[in-house]
Amino acid sequence: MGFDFNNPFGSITELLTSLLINLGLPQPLVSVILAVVGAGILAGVTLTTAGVFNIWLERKIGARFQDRLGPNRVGPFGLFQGIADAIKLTLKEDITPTGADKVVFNVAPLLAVMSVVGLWAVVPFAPQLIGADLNVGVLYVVAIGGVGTLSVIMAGWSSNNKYALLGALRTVAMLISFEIPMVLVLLVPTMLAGSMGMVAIVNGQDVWFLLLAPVAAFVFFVSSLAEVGRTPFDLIEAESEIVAGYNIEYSGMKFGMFMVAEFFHSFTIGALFTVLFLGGWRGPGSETYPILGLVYFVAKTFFMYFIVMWIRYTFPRVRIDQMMALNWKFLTPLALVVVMATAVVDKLALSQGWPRTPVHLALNGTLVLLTLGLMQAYARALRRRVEGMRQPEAGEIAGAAVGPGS
Amino acid sequence: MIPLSWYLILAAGLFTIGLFGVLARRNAVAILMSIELMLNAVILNLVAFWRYGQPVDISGQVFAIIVFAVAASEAAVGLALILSIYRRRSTVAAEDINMLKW
Amino acid sequence: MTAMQAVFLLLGLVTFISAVMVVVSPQLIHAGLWLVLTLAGVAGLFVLLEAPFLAVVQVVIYIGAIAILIIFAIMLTRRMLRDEGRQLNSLWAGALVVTLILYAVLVFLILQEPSLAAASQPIQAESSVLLADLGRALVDVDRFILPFEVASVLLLAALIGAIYVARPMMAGEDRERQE
Amino acid sequence: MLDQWIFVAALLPIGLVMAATPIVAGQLLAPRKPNDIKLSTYECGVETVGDTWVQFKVQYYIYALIFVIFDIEAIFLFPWAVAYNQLQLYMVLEGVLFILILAGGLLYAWRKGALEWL
Repeated sequence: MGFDFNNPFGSITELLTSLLINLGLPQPLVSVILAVVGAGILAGVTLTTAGVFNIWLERKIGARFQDRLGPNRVGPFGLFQGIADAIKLTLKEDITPTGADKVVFNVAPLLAVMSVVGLWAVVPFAPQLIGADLNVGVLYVVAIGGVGTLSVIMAGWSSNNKYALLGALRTVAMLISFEIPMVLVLLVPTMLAGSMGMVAIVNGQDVWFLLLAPVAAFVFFVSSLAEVGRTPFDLIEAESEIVAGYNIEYSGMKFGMFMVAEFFHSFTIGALFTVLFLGGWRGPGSETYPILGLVYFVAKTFFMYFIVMWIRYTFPRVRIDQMMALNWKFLTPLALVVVMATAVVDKLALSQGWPRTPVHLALNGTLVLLTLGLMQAYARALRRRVEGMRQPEAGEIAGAAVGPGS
Repeated sequence: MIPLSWYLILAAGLFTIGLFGVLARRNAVAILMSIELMLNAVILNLVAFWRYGQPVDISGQVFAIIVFAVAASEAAVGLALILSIYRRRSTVAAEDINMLKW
Repeated sequence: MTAMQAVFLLLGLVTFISAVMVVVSPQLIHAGLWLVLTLAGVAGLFVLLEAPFLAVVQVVIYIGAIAILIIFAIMLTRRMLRDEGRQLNSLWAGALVVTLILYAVLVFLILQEPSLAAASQPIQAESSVLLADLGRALVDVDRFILPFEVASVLLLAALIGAIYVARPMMAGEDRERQE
Repeated sequence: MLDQWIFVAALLPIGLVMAATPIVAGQLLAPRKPNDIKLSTYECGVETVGDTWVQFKVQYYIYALIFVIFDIEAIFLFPWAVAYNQLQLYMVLEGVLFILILAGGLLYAWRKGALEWL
């Protein structure tokens, strides 16, 4: 069995499998060992990237957005800043506050990291290079995200602190609210690809789903930004309102784990967006040279990550009532309409033999125009109401001003 | 291979634990949690019978999903009722909730 | 004992013990977290039963939604986060006896039926095919279209009912605040 | 199918261990000099007043409630979406009807003001 350069990842797996079987191990045990090794490599590489490289990248790019230099002391370009941070956090005293529920308090940060690492099991990096090609991949992502919600509520409750609990409740209310448009909009790629498996979704994207369903992509992106708790939705840690949110009592490496989970998560949504809407590893030449597919995937993911950072350093934080209104009165109805319209129009287009891409583009354009029109009408009505309320007020003030003078 | 009876014994265990919770817990929310346990035992039974019966016939899974929907509705309405009673009577102990009894 | 059986026993043990903890743990929040572990164990069993869709649904619905709802309700219905007083009512001993007898009878009946112990898993169709079949079955006029649409009506009724029950409390809250 | 899940079963514990390792390292390396003030609840330098319990708004529960219902709705629709390519138009319309019925619920919640953050 030679090494097939057109299928390097499959070949490596085969080589390892045959090697272990030749050592006299039974087949099931070999697949378990391979899974453990693969999972270890995956978790190690991604967590190190997130913990060391992404934090450096984010600080550096953030600094450039704000016309600063950013970290530049430790190593070339400050590249080892993340390692220095990690060492610092490790050496900090780890305080468990009095009255805390010790077990729950300690398990919460572990669950937070696990929920993000678990997401990578279904991300296809390149042809043949995927942890687990589950045929329920899309829902698996949602399910593992739910574990993250649980870790927030555990952290907030076990800290025995008003602000932590209040912060946790707000965070959970926000996370679950934004899960609705996200889940609904995930129906669109599922429908277009006819499968929930991530590999099938990538294979189905002869035309990127971003072009077929731009509105769905927009809703998914906004709601996953909120899921991560990134600006403009970082109410999770609104210092001015709830001190520091659910992880206020955490210190040392336990806090570090929450931080790593957050950074890692925003990188992960870049990867998920890439897989679901940007064609994953697909690109010119990636079919013949899978290595190229990996390059495409990483490039697209970092591009999306850059956009997340761009948004973070550009927009101010929204208020929680605005945020809930955005979710329940804008994103959720929009997601419902997108799902229904896509389902009906795609079926009609197929039965009438219309070309798929233009039809979907036209549909999405119409949806955008309709939404904008509705919003404009609503804003007009609101303005009229505000003016109507102001009119008598202005008269009173004028009358009052005239009164004493006359 | 795992015999079907193992699943059934486990599901029966979950069901009876839930039943004990319903009969013995004082807190209404705890009773609701026990009911969720019992419903889960039912779902486990349905799925096990589906798998060992005729997996090509999908009806077992359909039943299970419908039970999920029922469980969610039941939890939502039940907890809303408990919250409402708590507001009026400041109690969540099931034996104190006796407005309909006289 | 095969590897599958070992995995089953492990999952079953976790599920069983955490289920017991749900009903005996004195702190309600702990009971809620034990419930989450029980539900996760059952999700693992669904994976073993080769029903991956139901396994993820179990996690999404039960752990991601119902457990959160229950934990919210626990937090809303307590003056303090620490419990005090008895958690079990006066009938608990009788309840224990009844349920133990019931369990013994159930296990006895299951073990009596030899076909249950002998039943083995038939070869299953490709799981993605099953999933598409499930989707088709739900909207097929000859199969489950009625339960499907009735489920949506049930959910609508639950939504309206629960909001209706919970809303007056919000109004009351406002009044309290104004006073 | 099950062999795919082995990877998930391996990855999740590995994720836990990877998170636990630095924490344990911190426990071993970090200084440990607890005192009452350090361990007290963090609250802007003021002594903690009362219990951790605060009167939470029922609104939190209402959001969770609407979330549960719509989560179930999405779950029902996923098999429908997977089978989408094999469905006829009327079957797709049945799914749309399902969504519309629940959209009525959203409308009700909206009209009742259950979506407002008070």
